[in-house]
Amino acid sequence: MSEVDLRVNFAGISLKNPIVGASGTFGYGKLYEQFYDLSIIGGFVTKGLSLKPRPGNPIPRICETPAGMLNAIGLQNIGLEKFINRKLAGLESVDTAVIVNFFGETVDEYVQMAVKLDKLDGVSGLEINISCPNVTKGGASFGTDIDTTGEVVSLCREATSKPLIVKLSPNVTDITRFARVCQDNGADGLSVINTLTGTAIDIAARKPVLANITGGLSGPAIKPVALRMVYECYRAVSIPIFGIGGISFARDVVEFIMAGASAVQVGTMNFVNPHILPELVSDLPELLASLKVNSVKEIVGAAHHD
Amino acid sequence: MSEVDLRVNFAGISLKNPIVGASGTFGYGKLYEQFYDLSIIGGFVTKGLSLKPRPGNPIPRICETPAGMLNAIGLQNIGLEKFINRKLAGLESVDTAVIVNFFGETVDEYVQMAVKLDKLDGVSGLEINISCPNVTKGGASFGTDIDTTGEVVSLCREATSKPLIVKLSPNVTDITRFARVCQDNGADGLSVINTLTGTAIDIAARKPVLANITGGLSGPAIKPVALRMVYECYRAVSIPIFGIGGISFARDVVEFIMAGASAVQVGTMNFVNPHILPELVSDLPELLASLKVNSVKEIVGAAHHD
Amino acid sequence: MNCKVLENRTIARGFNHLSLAPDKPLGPIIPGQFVMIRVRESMDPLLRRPMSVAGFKPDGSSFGLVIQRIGRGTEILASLAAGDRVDVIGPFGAGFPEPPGAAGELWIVAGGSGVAPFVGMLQPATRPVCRTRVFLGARNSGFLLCADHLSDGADVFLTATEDGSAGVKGVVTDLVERELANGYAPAMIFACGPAPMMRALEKSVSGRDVRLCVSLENRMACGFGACLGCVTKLKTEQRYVAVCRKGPVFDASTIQI
Amino acid sequence: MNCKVLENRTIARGFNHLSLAPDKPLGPIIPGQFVMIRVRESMDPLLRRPMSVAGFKPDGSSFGLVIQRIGRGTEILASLAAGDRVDVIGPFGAGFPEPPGAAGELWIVAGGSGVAPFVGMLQPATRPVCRTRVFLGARNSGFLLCADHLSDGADVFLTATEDGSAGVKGVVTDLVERELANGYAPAMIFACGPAPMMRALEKSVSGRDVRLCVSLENRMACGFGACLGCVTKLKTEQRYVAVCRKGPVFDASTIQI
Ligand SMILES: Cc1cc2nc3c(=O)[nH]c(=O)nc-3n(C[C@H](O)[C@H](O)[C@H](O)COP(=O)(O)OP(=O)(O)OC[C@H]3O[C@@H](n4cnc5c(N)ncnc54)[C@H](O)[C@@H]3O)c2cc1C
Ligand SMILES: Cc1cc2nc3c(=O)[nH]c(=O)nc-3n(C[C@H](O)[C@H](O)[C@H](O)COP(=O)(O)OP(=O)(O)OC[C@H]3O[C@@H](n4cnc5c(N)ncnc54)[C@H](O)[C@@H]3O)c2cc1C
Ligand SMILES: Cc1cc2nc3c(=O)[nH]c(=O)nc-3n(C[C@H](O)[C@H](O)[C@H](O)COP(=O)(O)O)c2cc1C
Ligand SMILES: Cc1cc2nc3c(=O)[nH]c(=O)nc-3n(C[C@H](O)[C@H](O)[C@H](O)COP(=O)(O)O)c2cc1C
Ligand code: FES
Ligand code: FES
Repeated sequence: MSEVDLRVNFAGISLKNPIVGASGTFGYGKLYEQFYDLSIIGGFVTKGLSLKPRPGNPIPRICETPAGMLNAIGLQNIGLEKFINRKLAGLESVDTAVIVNFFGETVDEYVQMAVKLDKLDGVSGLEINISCPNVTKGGASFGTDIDTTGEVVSLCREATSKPLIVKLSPNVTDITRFARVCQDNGADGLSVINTLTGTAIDIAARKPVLANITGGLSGPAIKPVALRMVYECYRAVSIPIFGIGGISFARDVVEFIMAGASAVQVGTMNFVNPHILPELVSDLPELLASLKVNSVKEIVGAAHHD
Repeated sequence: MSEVDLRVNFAGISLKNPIVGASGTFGYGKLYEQFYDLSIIGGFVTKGLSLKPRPGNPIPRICETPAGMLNAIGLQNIGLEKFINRKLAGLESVDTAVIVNFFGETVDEYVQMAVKLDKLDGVSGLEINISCPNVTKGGASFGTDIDTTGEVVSLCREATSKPLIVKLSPNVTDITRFARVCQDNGADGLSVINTLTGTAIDIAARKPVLANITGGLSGPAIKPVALRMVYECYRAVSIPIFGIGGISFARDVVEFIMAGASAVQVGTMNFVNPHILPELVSDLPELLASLKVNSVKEIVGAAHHD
Repeated sequence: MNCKVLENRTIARGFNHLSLAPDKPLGPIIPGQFVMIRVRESMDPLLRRPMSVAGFKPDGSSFGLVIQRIGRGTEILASLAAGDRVDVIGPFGAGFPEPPGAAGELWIVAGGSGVAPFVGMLQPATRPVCRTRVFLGARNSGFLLCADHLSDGADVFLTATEDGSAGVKGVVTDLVERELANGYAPAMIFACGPAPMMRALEKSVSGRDVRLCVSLENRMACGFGACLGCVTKLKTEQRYVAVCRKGPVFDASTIQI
Repeated sequence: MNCKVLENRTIARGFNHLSLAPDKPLGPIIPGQFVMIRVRESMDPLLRRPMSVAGFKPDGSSFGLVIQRIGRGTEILASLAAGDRVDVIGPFGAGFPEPPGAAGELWIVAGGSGVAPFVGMLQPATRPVCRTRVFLGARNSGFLLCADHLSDGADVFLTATEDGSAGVKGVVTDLVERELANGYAPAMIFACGPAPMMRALEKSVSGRDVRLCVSLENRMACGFGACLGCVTKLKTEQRYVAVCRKGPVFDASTIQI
């Protein structure tokens, strides 16, 4: 069992195992040190960062749904500068991959972020979040417009030599078009998926529960949709994919890997069980051994070979 | 409490209450007579019918997921002729709205169906299912192509004077574009939503669980997405909307109505609790009374008024 | 249908016997019929689990289930305690056909939780009038489920275990082959168990004048014909039929096992 | 942290008191801290429920919860029986600040399940050194939760009920107003209860030299600072802070109640 090789080289980022904490559910990492040693896990992705700090949305911001939750945090974050000065330094001693998730309100802000992040030693890779409102295009999401997606990726690509991962929105008719555009414009990897847009109504107050009206649906409820999109993207591109959406058990990790993910990110279930990442890291070898699998690498996309 | 008015006129179809059985979960109606008198419910939508009988997909066709299920039945149905001869006659004595869900593999088949259905007395309305493969367009779904959607609706509109409802696919970037095209081409109402495309992997067999690879996700898991799409469509069009997706409790019914639905359809939960429709019909007046609501009509879209 | 758990016994490693008392007495049950049990009042797990009725009081006041713990739903069901309540619908399905008349002989072949339908069939009140020969197979003697019950109701009772710890060493279908080779000729065979067992039986009876009826365990969402998820393919036509309504018991000559 | 349910008592209609024994003793608890309880091992309900710690053994071997049944999660928690196990994490949050020194006076104002943090605070082992005046409010005498416990630990114990069935007739904040008008001057007020109660208190103390600390009950997904769902707005800056980490107790002058 100890022989199962969990290591993954994800677009140039060495992960000691494929279990990574997802953006927006893992703070800036340190938070989870009250529960376990961060060097156990493959890595984590920071809360989405912007140039300037952002206050985020008014409350209510969250709402439980069947096997899932809605969130409309509104990208609250401390801003790049405070992250560098207050958070990144504290992570130096931690032996785990730190991936920075970032976004801008304009294409130019994305590029400025990429330029600044490119210089940071403690950062293993960048994850572009395109599921956020584009102020210059009237607030529609970058991630649902194919041309802006291509533009953002290609300009960020020029701005950094670090591994560049693009996190795709599932709220599109054909996610493979976006996957291809990212690959064609120089992305090194994809994160599939961000949250599905949803809402809930407060029937006593006769208005949406969330102050923001809509929010992002995450958690086990979305797993089948996420798996389908990973499956589709795997057929469409050759760059590696982070599988994300509702992962709760080691068998979910294996489902995503067989569907085509090279590694996975776990989000919502960190809230339900803050020990979930180390638990997955320790359950995975046993499960893989029982399936006669010697390494994670050998089963990436296994569900496609017939 | 008995004073709460549950009646709804849905695009010309009189429903004694807003609780309707959803297509593909209600057979051709009769099946549920072992559980209750069909005249209790507002109506039901038949399993999707085609010109010729269809055998459907190989098994496995279903798979449980967190708070939901995947199905890939493959539109198995007895064909229009057998439906008319064997099923419709038996429904004559039943005092409930019978809505026929139908589809074709080509635009022409849709129109032929509409022509034939137009003549049937026992049919209160037609529901066009556009979430099915378009053989002439290489198997891509009708429901994700805006031009074909418009064409199908406008030709069916010419073919029938019965209330014409279009059931929309949620697997699109912007469902309001489809809602508008349906309204512009003469649809009398919308059904929002059909299933979300998803998959699951059998990790022991290293292949998708479903013989069809992907399937439609339904059940409580999708409720937040369905509610959001009803909310969006209500702002985009003025024709009435059937809210569909994960409805399990009377409070879910009210959520959908406040989001903009004039009536609702219940699918998957019929499998879990075959008595659910009459239970919703009897729970609804009490819940509405507790919210100081006198009629269903008065709260349609209530979550939009601020 | 709300039921109270009367008793929950572990009958072998991984197998439990549950006795349930419905609030309103059940109507008549045909052996081979099944119920759909709600695991608990939650959206996860969402779907009911199908379980064959394993014996029942003739007045419908209680019935049994033999539950093999294979996943989350069956684990939860197997952890119910006396006094707990479960939500059950059914019985559904057509069940086994009429056994042969007094002149014929019925063979019953069961493996694993496949004993369930025969517990009811061999009860004093419902026992067939014909001679019955029961073949029960298991890994070892500890897994010969409900053996006392079945042997009480059978005229001939034969067992096979893979390790030889009880009865003949080998699989139960070898035993069936042997009895056929010995010249015994049943009018009908009723079988319930793993798919390989059923397929072996189909081969054994091919060319013989015996009607083989098998009980299928397809995945089910509803159990009453509404979802079309549980279908099986007919041998004769290019057509699927719902296992929950037309079965779960089928004449082996009509379907693809 | 796996806990065993030691006892579950109904303490008023819709309110239960649960005693839990963690497998490993809890570390020191500050009154006002809370735990996050997993309703059950299922994806529905998915999220843990936040509950204030309502009293605890100083050695950490057991602690209490006062649970008001308002929805599905609390209904399930309130149906736990002695011997059942629940999954708990925490304690989280900063809890109430140090009470005044011996010279000052502390007022405690509680309504509904808001008594919970004060059960621990007024235990013999943790009781503040200062004089404490406890104000407890409820609909009627049947809902004065944990009254014995609180009155044992308080120097002055005052109650208000809406129907006058116990103590003064009216709401608890009227009683606070009266005592202030009578010239009593607390150094600090600790409050936990419904939002209208807190807002009334804020008004009562405005302009007076008293520090009001309120415990907030915002919706929480994680309870430990990871989701940013539970935030509250600062009065001073245009900024949100996480209630689970910076609170749940706040100086009323710093946040928008
Ligand atoms: C008509 C019929 C009668 C049955 N009678 C019995 C019986 O008497 N005793 C008994 O132990 N089992 C019986 N089964 C099988 C039993 O239904 C499954 O073992 C059970 O549903 C597994 O649920 P789970 O949650 O433990 O497993 P999981 O694998 O977690 O279940 C996931 C999903 O797959 C379905 N599923 C998984 N395995 C099977 C299976 N073998 N057959 C059908 N569906 C499956 C489940 O119902 C559920 O929807 C019967 C099945 C059918 C169709
Ligand atoms: C720090 C803190 C301490 C608390 N201490 C106690 C206590 O000691 N005793 C007690 O009875 N209650 C306490 N509450 C409130 C308690 O958490 C909620 O009543 C409970 O979560 C409701 O769950 P439900 O499933 O029954 O209700 P539902 O309405 O079904 O819950 C749906 C969702 O909304 C959230 N929610 C609903 N109502 C509240 C609420 N009032 N506050 C926070 N979240 C809510 C739930 O956690 C859940 O995520 C506390 C809350 C917080 C934040
Ligand atoms: C509270 C919350 C905040 C999130 N914030 C971000 C974010 O800042 N940037 C981002 O790219 N994704 C964000 N996500 C999305 C997650 O990283 C993940 O893609 C999604 O939740 C699906 O995974 P899950 O089902 O495991 O949670 C957030 C998710 C949640 C629940
Ligand atoms: C087994 C199954 C079969 C279905 N078949 C059809 C169909 O033939 N035509 C159709 O328009 N929708 C079909 N649907 C979709 C449902 O009508 C409904 O839109 C969807 O399931 C969402 O509602 P729910 O969450 O209440 O199930 C089917 C759904 C299920 C679960
Ligand atoms: S289980 Fe639904 S049709 Fe058979
Ligand atoms: S509850 Fe998650 S940050 Fe406070």
